[in-house]
Amino acid sequence: MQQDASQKDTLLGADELVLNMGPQHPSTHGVLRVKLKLDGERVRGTECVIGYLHRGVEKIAENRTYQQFAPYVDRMDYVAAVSNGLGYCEAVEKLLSVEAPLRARVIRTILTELQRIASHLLWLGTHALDIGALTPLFYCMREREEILKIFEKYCGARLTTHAFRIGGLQYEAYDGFEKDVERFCKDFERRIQEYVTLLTGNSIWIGRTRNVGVLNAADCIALGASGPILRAAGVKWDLRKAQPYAAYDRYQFEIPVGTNGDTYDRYMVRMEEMRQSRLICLQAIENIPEGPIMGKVGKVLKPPPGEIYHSIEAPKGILGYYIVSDGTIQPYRVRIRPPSFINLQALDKMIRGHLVADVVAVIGTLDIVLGEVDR
Amino acid sequence: MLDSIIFYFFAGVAVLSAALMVTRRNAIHSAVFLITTLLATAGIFLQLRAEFLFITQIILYVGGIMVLFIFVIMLVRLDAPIHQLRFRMQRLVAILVAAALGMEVTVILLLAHKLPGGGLLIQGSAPADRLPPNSEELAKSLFSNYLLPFEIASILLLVAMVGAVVMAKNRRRTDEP
Amino acid sequence: MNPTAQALLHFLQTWWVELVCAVVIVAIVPLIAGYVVLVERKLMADMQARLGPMRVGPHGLLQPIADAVKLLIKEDLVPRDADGLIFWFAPVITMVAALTAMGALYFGPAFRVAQDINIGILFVIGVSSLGFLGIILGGWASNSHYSIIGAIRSTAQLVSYEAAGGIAIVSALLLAGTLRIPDIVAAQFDSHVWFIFLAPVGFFIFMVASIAETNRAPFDLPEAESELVAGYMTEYSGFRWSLYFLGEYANMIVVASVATTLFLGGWLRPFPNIHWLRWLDLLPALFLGFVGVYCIYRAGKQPVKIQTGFMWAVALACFGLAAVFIAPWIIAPLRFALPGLNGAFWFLFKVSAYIYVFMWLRFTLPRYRFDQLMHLGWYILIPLAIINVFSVGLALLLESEFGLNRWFTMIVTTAFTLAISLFLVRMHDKRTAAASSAAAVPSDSYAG
Amino acid sequence: MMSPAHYLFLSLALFLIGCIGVVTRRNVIVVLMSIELILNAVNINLVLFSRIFGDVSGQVFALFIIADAAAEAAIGLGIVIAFFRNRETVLADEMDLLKW
Repeated sequence: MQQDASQKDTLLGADELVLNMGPQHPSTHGVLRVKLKLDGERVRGTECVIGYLHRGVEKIAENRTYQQFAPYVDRMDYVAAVSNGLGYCEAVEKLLSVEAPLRARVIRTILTELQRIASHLLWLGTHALDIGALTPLFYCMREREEILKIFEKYCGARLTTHAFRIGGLQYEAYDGFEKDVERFCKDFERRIQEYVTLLTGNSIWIGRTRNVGVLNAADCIALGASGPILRAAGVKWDLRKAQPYAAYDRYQFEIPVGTNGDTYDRYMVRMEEMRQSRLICLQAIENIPEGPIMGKVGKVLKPPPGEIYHSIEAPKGILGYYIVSDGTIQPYRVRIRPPSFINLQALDKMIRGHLVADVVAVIGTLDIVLGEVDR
Repeated sequence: MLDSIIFYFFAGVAVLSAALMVTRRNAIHSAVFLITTLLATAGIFLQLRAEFLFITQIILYVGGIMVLFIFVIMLVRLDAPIHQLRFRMQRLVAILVAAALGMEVTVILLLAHKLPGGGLLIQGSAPADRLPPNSEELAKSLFSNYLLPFEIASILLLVAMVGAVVMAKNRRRTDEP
Repeated sequence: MNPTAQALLHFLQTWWVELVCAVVIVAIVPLIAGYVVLVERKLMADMQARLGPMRVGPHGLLQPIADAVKLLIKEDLVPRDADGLIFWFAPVITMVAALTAMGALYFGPAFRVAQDINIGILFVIGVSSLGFLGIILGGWASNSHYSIIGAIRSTAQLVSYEAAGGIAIVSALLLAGTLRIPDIVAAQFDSHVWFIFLAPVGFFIFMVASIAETNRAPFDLPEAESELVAGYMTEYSGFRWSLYFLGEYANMIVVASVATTLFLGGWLRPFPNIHWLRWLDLLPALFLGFVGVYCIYRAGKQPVKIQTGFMWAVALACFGLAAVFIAPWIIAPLRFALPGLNGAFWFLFKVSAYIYVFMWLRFTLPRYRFDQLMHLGWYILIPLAIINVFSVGLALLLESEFGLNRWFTMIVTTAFTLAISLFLVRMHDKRTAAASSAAAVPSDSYAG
Repeated sequence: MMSPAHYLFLSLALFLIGCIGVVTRRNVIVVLMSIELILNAVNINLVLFSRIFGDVSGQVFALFIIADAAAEAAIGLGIVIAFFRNRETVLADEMDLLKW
């Protein structure tokens, strides 16, 4: 009997069917391409093809001054630009051995927590859309819009904010900043209840997420997965508590953890994180200390030769900056540890043996941003 | 007049697509032409005032059996061998045998009026409509005179269903997940 | 005059009503389907805290026409490796099946195409089920992995849910004792109550199955946008794509009409037998009048002058229709038209309500996964449908043989069915819990 | 109504085409489809005689044949799938082993 190439494309297990998801696909969240090896609808293996959005961010850093590079980091995780900026600014401050004034750190904390809520809201909306619920996306966007408005009022930009400067802040909190944040936080309590009503108890939602994409604690640590994925597996590890930065040591908040490490747990963890972020914001605006907003840094930044690693808890996981200085005004090398990139490694582990429909659920629950994966 | 137009239309479609079904090399095309034949036959049933059979033909044959066929053809997508030759030698034999059989039946039909009671077959029109179109009669007959065959048929279907499930079940699950 | 022309004339004389109705259906259904899409978008927008289409015409009222023009002038792409003939023909099958099924429907006692088919409701269901041949063949002919997975999903889904829906219908047919559509409605008139109250479980099963048969969320797996891009329609574009789209919406109207006819009393108004509620027959005119007044109220608020004019036109059309509905009350010779007009109104009203529920579910619920869908169909709906037929038959038997009260028997048997359904759900939950605790054990979701 | 002979010839034609299909095709699925065609041709005869003799028995028989066709298709296709799993072919002349 003659063998032919087309014979490999059968659905009966005579051989696997290879399905190309992406780079143009509605639910790969950008230009991720996943090659799926399928047996029927069951996934037997995956291969991620990345790099479609590679811009050489790390290389660019070597040809820019420290200040000039700051806006570039906003373009990595573009749905959480404020967090990226915070990590970079703090890393350079550490390299310069200066510290931002307390008032600057508190405002940074507020904005970063708002950004966390915004990032999680975008995740929730798109994740629900992937699983087939159309409506939560628009509700999430509505709330995210409020946050983006606060950003716009604060620094003039909505998405790639470049809100912080090395050494502190450029802009003072505008008049009514506290009031805006407070109004949002007060409102958000009720709004989050809407998502709970739509999704949390919905049996289809539970059926689609529970026991899907399980990643237990040992696997998480082995793969370097961080953020809500790690916490959903039951590991109580959050840099805001473990190595406090900005002004997190001043505020009370809980670290939510899950038990199974499945998609549903990650959903619950992120929902709780949004509530906790809201609480942090409410605590912070109660008392924003007076004082300067800019530390003592010169116009030209020339850190002493040396190297530094600084990591923060970005909405998607641990975001680390490793900067090597040779004493000039440009960094010698910048290496970024993007949470999405590392978390994406877990995809294959999470998806094997599941169905095609679960692939989009798992990609959604990983909460990746391709700008950050490809850099 | 209208009657004969309808008959020749459906009969023509049925025979033509049946012929295409046997000659097409692509199995899906064969299935599509078989569906066309079945629909045309359903039209013939309707003309014979067998309305319940007409709809049964559509729901069961076209909506059920043929979908099953297409499903299986799509599962076993063996495009390459299907484009290969069919049995060359057997084709000649088949056509000869079919022609012989066809001649035989044709001769019988043409000579039917000489047989006792055979005149019925070729007279210009059927006797007065002794069978009004109604599904109730069919149901009554089915559930009274033919109750036992009906039950046997349902058992047959049950057995077929169980058998099909057992046979189609994938037992080869040795590869790791 | 030669005999052929005479025969033709005779043919036309006998069949002209049917021909005109058929032409009207073919011409109008795409337009109606377009407006159903608009209504869906508007409702979705309303539930999602946004406005929806607003640009074309006032409140987007001309959007369907703009969409149709856009689709018509789009490039018609055929993939290189597609099976040309079937690729070309598949969308036509879907569309034709839906329209043909519509031909046997009664939109009110007077508005219909086909004359008195004995097997009316079976014809509608059987022919509309042919539509998915188009889906399967289109998915296969596209020669794309997304399309073929979508096509295979839809095959499995439609075969499974058609079984459930078909068995569910039997409960209503048992109550009616006939397959003819007018007789089914008459049976509901005679029994003083719509069949939904006598066979609620059957209605529920039919509703779930009809959502699945029309590929609507939460059962829209064949075209699951976020997984399979567009499923079987992935490779289609332009007019062919819109044929699929129209077919889907026409199919929605068909299943809604079937449900209305069988379970919701067809064209009967609420409480058709209670004489002192006859004033309900005035409702259609009042309703249309109210819509007209609302349009005039909105007309003043339109930003563009043309839109104001358009709103006035819509208002006038509503008033005109209201006048048509009210005329038989005032002008005695026109009274013969009253049942037909009111019947059409109530029928379309119920159909709209049914479709509204479809849309509501779509906006609210996430999508099922393929194996969950199959489990729901085979482990819950089909057994439940069979038990429901059994219990309805039992109720009728108890009524006719032992003279028990119809309501009593119906309530008892419905309770019986519901108890079994609870048991089934419990069993199913246990099974899925057991299956998922052995995390991701490979099972063959296509078996069965 | 047309004369019965018309229907008989139609049925004969379909029957013969079905027979040719059964004998000449290699693809087992198409062979099964040809068998369906043969059964269908028989149904036409049954319905025709049911009409002529004014007796619904013919239609009842046709119903039984449709049920039988459904059973046959299910079993036949089940065999085809099982066979394809093991041998990766659906061609009749390659089904040459009694056991594997």
